[in-house]
Amino acid sequence: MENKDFIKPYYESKIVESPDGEEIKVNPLEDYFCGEAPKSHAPNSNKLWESFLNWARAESLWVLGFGTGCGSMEILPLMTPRFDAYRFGVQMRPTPRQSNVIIISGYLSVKTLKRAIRSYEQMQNPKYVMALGSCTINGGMYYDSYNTINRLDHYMPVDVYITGCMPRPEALLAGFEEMKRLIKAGKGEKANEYAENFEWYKANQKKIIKDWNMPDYNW
Amino acid sequence: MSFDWLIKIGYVLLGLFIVLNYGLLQYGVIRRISARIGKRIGVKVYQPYIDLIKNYSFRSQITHGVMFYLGPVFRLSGGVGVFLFMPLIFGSEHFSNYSFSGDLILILYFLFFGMLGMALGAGEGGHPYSFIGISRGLSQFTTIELPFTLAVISLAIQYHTFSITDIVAAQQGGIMHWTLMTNPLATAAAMLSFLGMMGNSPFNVVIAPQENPIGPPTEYHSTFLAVLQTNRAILGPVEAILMVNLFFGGATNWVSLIIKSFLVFFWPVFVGIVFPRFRVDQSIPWFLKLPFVLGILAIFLI
Amino acid sequence: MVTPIHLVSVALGTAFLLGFTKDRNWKISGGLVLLALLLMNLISGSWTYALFFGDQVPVQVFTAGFKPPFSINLQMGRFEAAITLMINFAGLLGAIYLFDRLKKAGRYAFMVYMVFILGLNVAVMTRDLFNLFVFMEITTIATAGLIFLVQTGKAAAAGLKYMIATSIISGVLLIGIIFAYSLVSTLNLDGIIDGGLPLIKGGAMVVFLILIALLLESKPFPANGWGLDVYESAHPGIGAMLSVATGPMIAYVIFKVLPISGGAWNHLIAITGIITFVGSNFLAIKQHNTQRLLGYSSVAQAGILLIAIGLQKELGHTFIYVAAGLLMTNYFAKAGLFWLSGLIKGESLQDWTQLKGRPVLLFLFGLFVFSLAGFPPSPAFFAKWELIMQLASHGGYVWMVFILIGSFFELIYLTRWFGQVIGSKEKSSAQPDLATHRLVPVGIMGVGLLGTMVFFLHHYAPDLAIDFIPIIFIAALFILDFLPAFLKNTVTILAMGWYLLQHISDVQNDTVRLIFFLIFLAGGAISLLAGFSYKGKRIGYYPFVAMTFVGLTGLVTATTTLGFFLSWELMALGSYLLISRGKNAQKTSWIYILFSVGGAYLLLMGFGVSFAVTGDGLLSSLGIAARALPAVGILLTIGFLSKIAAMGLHIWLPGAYAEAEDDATPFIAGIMMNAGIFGLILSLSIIAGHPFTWWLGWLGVITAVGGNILAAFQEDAKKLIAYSSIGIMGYILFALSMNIQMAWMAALYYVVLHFLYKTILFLAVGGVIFRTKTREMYQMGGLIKKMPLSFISVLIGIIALAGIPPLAGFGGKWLFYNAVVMNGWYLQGALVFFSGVVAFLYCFKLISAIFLGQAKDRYRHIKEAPVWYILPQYLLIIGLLIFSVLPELVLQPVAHALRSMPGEGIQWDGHFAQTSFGYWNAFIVMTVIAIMFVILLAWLILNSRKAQKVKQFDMVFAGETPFTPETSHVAYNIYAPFNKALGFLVVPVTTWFWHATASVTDASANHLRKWYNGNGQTYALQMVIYIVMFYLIIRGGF
Amino acid sequence: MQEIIERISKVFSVEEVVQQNNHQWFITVPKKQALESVTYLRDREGFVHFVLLSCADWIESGKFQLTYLLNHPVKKIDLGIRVFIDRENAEMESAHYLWEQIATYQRELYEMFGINFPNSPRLTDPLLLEGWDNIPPMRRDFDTLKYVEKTYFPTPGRKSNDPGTYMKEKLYPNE
Amino acid sequence: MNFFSVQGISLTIGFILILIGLWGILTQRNLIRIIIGFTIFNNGVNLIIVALAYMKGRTAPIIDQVVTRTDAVDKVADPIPQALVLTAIVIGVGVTAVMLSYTLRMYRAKHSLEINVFTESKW
Repeated sequence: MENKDFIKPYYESKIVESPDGEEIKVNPLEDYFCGEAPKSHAPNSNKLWESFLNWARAESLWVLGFGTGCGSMEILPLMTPRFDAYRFGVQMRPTPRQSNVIIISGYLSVKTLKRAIRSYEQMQNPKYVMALGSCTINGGMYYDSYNTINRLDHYMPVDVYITGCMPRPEALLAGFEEMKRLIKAGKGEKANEYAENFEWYKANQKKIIKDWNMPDYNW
Repeated sequence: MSFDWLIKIGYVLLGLFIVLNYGLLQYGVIRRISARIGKRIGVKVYQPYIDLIKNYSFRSQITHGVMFYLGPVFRLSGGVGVFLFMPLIFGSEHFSNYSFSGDLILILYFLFFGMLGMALGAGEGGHPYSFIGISRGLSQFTTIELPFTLAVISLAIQYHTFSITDIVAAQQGGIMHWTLMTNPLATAAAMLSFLGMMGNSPFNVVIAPQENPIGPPTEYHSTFLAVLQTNRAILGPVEAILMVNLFFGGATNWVSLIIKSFLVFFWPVFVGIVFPRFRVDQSIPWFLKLPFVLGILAIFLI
Repeated sequence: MVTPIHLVSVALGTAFLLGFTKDRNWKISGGLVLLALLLMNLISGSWTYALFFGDQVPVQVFTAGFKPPFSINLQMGRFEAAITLMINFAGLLGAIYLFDRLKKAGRYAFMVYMVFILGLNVAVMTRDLFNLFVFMEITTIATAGLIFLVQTGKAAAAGLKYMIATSIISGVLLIGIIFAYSLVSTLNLDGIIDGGLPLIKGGAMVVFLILIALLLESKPFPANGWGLDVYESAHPGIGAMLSVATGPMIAYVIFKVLPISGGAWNHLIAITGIITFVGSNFLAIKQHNTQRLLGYSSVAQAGILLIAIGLQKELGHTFIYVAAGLLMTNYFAKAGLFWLSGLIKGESLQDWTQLKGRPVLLFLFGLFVFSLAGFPPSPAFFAKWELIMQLASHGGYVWMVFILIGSFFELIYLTRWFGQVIGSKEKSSAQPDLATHRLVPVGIMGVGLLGTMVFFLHHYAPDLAIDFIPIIFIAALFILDFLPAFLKNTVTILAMGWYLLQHISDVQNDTVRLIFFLIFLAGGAISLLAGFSYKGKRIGYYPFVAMTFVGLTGLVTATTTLGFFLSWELMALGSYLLISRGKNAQKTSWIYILFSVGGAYLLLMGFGVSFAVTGDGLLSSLGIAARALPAVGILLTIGFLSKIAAMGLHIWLPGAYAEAEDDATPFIAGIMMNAGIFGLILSLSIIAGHPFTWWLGWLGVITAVGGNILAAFQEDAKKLIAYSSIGIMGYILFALSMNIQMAWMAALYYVVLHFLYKTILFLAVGGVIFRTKTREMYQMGGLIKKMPLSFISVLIGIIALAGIPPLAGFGGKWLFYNAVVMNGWYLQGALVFFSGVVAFLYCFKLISAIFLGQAKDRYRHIKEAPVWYILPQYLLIIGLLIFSVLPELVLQPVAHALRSMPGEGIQWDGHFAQTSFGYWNAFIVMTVIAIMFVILLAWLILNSRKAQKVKQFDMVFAGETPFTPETSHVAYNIYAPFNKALGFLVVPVTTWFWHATASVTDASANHLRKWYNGNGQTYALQMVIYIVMFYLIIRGGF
Repeated sequence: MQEIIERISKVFSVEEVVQQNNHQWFITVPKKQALESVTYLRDREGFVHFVLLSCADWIESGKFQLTYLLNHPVKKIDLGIRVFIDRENAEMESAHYLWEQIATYQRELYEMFGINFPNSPRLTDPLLLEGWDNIPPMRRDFDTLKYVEKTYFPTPGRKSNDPGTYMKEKLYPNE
Repeated sequence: MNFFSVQGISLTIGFILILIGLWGILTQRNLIRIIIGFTIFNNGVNLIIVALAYMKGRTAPIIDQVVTRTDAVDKVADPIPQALVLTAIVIGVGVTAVMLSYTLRMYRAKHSLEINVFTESKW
């Protein structure tokens, strides 16, 4: 089937009449969305400055509150007095614009993947992905499901995997520590990797998301 | 050629620097205290610095248009402007900023400058939640200001002046001369208003994180957000300093200024931790009840 | 001089001669009639000229060679000459108008027509009572014959009713006459008057019989059903003759017979007149049939004429002007309207939409209607003015009130009629009958009316003390209306500029006047620039613009109350006509004119009371009057309150502003509204400190709060700004209510600012509407990218409006706080500031719903507003910015002007303003904020200069994308929670009240008019009852 | 409960009655009588709560089995109405007018099994599978594993174990 | 004035006629009867006029052999009312004629002589 068939009616091209009676052709996908491809942003050339900034990024992990699968249940206790992730500079944010970490917390159905990609792309560079549980690594117990992905890193670059089904909050804290270590070591450049291998990622995404009714990159 | 103005600017910038750092630390401390109330350990005291640096260190930004870009500038101008027109230390010529160019009324109205810019910037973001947040904020603000206006008028009757410096001067000479003691009704009305002005719970439906992702600044990120954070770090303490100046005898040195304003600042935080959130149509009548009546009494009983 | 007896001989001779012609020789008979009428006109005309302008003395003509009392004598004095001229002139034009109708009916119709005119002439001239009776009977029979011209059963029935009524009258009259004869042994009027009837036993009864008969002949309310039916059913040409020829005849007959009562009846006649005037106008409200409506109006006009006749002693030497003014207006206008109604196909008022698209006819129609309604410069305006003034000076306040109530009823139906015609969306498909011989009489009547206007203007010129050049300019624009719009626009702007330069020296010494003068003329000229964006001719736009501005200018330059009032009415009329040009403005413009004129009537009463106290009509003596009678000030204040739309009187405003054309709204709202403020300054300065002002202050508070909250709930951009105007008028009213210098300074400062930013806002929004073709804000959105210049205008406008530093609006707030604290109105002040915060709600809504948010598909290719809209905005913005940096440019002169007021002022030290409460340095504030803003902007640019520009749907949407721009644009009813919390403050009580008032009026008029049930017998009974009641009442009174 | 089934048997031709447990029965009715019996149970017998609509694929007999599960909130009993429809061009009368939420169940069945419900609101809108372009995945002739291998980049070398035997081996290696 | 003089009786009858006429006008529904009422009303008025001109022992103001020009002043009654009544009668006839012609027209329009039928124009 052609992808076009899946485009929702309100994103179809249409002709509207302007107040002066002039006819305007509107193609929502082009007119409503920015069509630019993402850019790779090189780190600051000053190493010392860059490592200072990386320290700040590492110590201030703002997590997008995006729960997929069963793992989101394990994220919630992080903020309770028992685990208190705030101590480590981890905070939850409700909007991707202000977050720099997205946690894919478990299996991803195709439908959710689309939203996850969109949210990931709306975050600003540098941004980090944490994948939780077996499902994101090899599909886990849903490896043969008709509608869940098997390997997350084919669709977005993953910085840290946390194994388990499901991992406990302690494991998550350990994951955060690992992520901090990576960032401080200057290895948290996956956002640039995504931009550089954009074609490959997009091809993989488009392979399973058949109703691709959004621009290639969601700004 | 006199270089007085240069020295003046130098002191103003120094004051701004102190207030900014004080504000950031204050937020850290407050967050840590509120974490303790929740039996948590809480963030590091210097976490606001890290967040600020982190936000300035984002490598990419997006913009929805010119007004979106200018919104944070307006906001920060509002905050810094209020600071600039606010006398900080009583008796100190250097830390009176530009308070000689306008009185209390100027500060009251300049508070709106940032609000307006922020609202417009967020509006250009085009996000529905921004509009909802703004409409809630503006609606709520109408009655928040009312008791405060009454308190200010009451002060003007009491001290026969709108000049903050003169109001502070009239309160010198011990705690019994503070407005708190001489005009407790006005103080009460203003402090209740202050709860709303600071936007903490129960009056934080504007940014209501769960139902309405943080309201107006939904679309703001990276450097824009950093500018907004900077503003928050300045405006919060400055508003507290305003209260200190008006009702708590002002301050003759930095130490007493910081202690007093911290305590004033802590008051809405304390209330916010204890009380749940109001809807707009609950908070508007709330301000029209006790605070409003207190304000009217303050006018007629002074 | 030709002896006046030839008026009789010519008419009679022609009537006889017609007997010898043949029906088919209609050219001969018709020509004969026209010739005769022309001759009669010449006779009356020459007498009129000689008596009024020559040194001719009045003459008596004796028939049969005897002197009275043995013979009949005719008198030709000034009144007789004028009235016979009116009759004959109307007769001539009427004959032309009716020519084809008379021709068809044959030579007898011509004959009857001649006899009709003859009867009228003689009835006017005769000094013999019985002769009077005879000729009135002849007139009646001739009229009955003329009613036959319309061959319908309806007309026949009306004619019979007419005959029944007049027969009863004639019986009564005859008995009266014969008894008079038996008492004083003469039938000569002078003899009877000398005979002192009332002193003789039974004389009072005789007087009663004669006068009640004549009174009934003038169709007094409510015993006048027969007359109305005739008006409705007869041919319009006959209706016109009844109204404009028979009417003056009866009035004059009453006038000349009245002295037989020795003055005892004067007030009775006047009371009858006022009952008729009020009652007929009241019932006319519910009429839909044109001729019947005109009939009611004619009866009412006769009533007000009776008032003048009855009160001639009180009126003194002004009686002649009052009577002439009323008579002439009714004469020209009513004849014109009746004849016009003959052109229209159909009887209903709606059918008059046939006039649409015919500017000349519309002009005549409007001229007639507004003259009747008493708008300047119609003679009726001056007549009513004079009447009110003289009544007031004789303590006749009750009379005054009732006359104004009656006039108001009259206004209701006349303006509604006019509004229906020009405002109705559908045009009647029928074509009016435009035969030349029918058009010409109408045109001549129009010209006659204009000529009378000129005469009256000329006569009242000393009292008016106004400049006539602007009025001539209006007339010129009417004549030149066929020119293209841009030319007229240029001419108007240049004329305003020229006038400003010429006359600025007149007001230079009075800062308050100077401010308003500049706002009205300079501001007006700037706001008119927007008119260049319109193409075509825009017929019927510029004359009214000019009228409005002439009125406004006149307000400032007027030195007399008459001049002021004339300007006020002129402005009201001009702006009404402008508003009614809007597409859906029919109802709102009507409400507007009603409130406007209602307010104006209060002014009239105020001026009347002032005249009563001081006896002169100078504006400067109002203060003296108010010291004696504060009612002067209070009446004036309430009158002006309706113009500034204080809460309770505000319902006209939003609709009127919203429906006016987009380039008319700025000067109606931003500029004309200041007229009300100017008035308030006038009226409040004379009652400063009166306890009434305390209430006024509260009214200001309510207006400010109510207006602003209502503004926040509007979806229509223009309505939003309109309600915001109400709010700001509330501030100003509040400030003016305080009798201290600071408050008045604040008020005047606000006047200037309000003019600036409201004009900016209306122009900007008008430009946007010009492009988007909608006023609903939620249908716009995201226009900032397409219309950045308009956005900046609106932004600056709302920052100024909200009073946010550093723009000039803050100055107003600062002055306000000082004034409130100085005056001790703390609670009120706080509430006004509450309303100021509410202003943020609508300011944000205005800018965000239009310019921010989601751009709609329809407006994807929209262009920036036309340059002629942008240019005036930026001119005004420059002004606003100058005042923002240097507010002392306004405040220092104002302070100087107000130095005599109590309370302290501002101490200036360079840019530094100081009061005993606070201080403010606009210059430094602006500088500091500007520098800081630039630095911070630079800081942000440094940090995020490479930001990616994205489009409207690139936003976080919980992982989704928005569906359509419409569903993602939050602009409709965004203050719903606010409404839920405080909406109870703005339940439309006022609207309910006025609706209820209107419904009660409407329903009672509808109910009362059932009194005229159409049965001739009932009418006869009503007359009998009227006679009996009248008798009983005067017996009680004698 | 028995009385209900008796009463309903008098009106409709009930083919098979199965008692699952003390408070759950299933009856089978012909396709034509299915919705009538559901309506009857709702309006006459007080089964006012609709629990679910489900489907089972009897590929061997070429039938789909639909189950309308109803609940009697007062007596606290469930009654399932089973209907067999043809697998080829599967189509069933829409019941959304009885309970609005049935429309959603019908959307699901359309998506997962390809059963058509004419006139059901928003029937063809995707519920879970946006952009599905294969045969409906819950049909038993859909080979899931093959589809996954083709589509989802399965991890090379991944082994699957039967959880029972694997855990037994791990936990009790000696048994 | 003696009530039982000729003048008094005439005046009384005149007023009674007026009242009868009025009664007829106000109560009768038939147009013709109403017009008759008017005629009676007019006659009453005319009678009053004549009665007022009555002077005891004098004759009609007609100058002929009996009353010569010279003694007219003493012998004839007041001539003016006599003249007036002639005019009034003429006018009355005219009015009646017009009314009757209207009645004719109305009857043609609606085939009725009831006055309460002709109420098309009202209110």
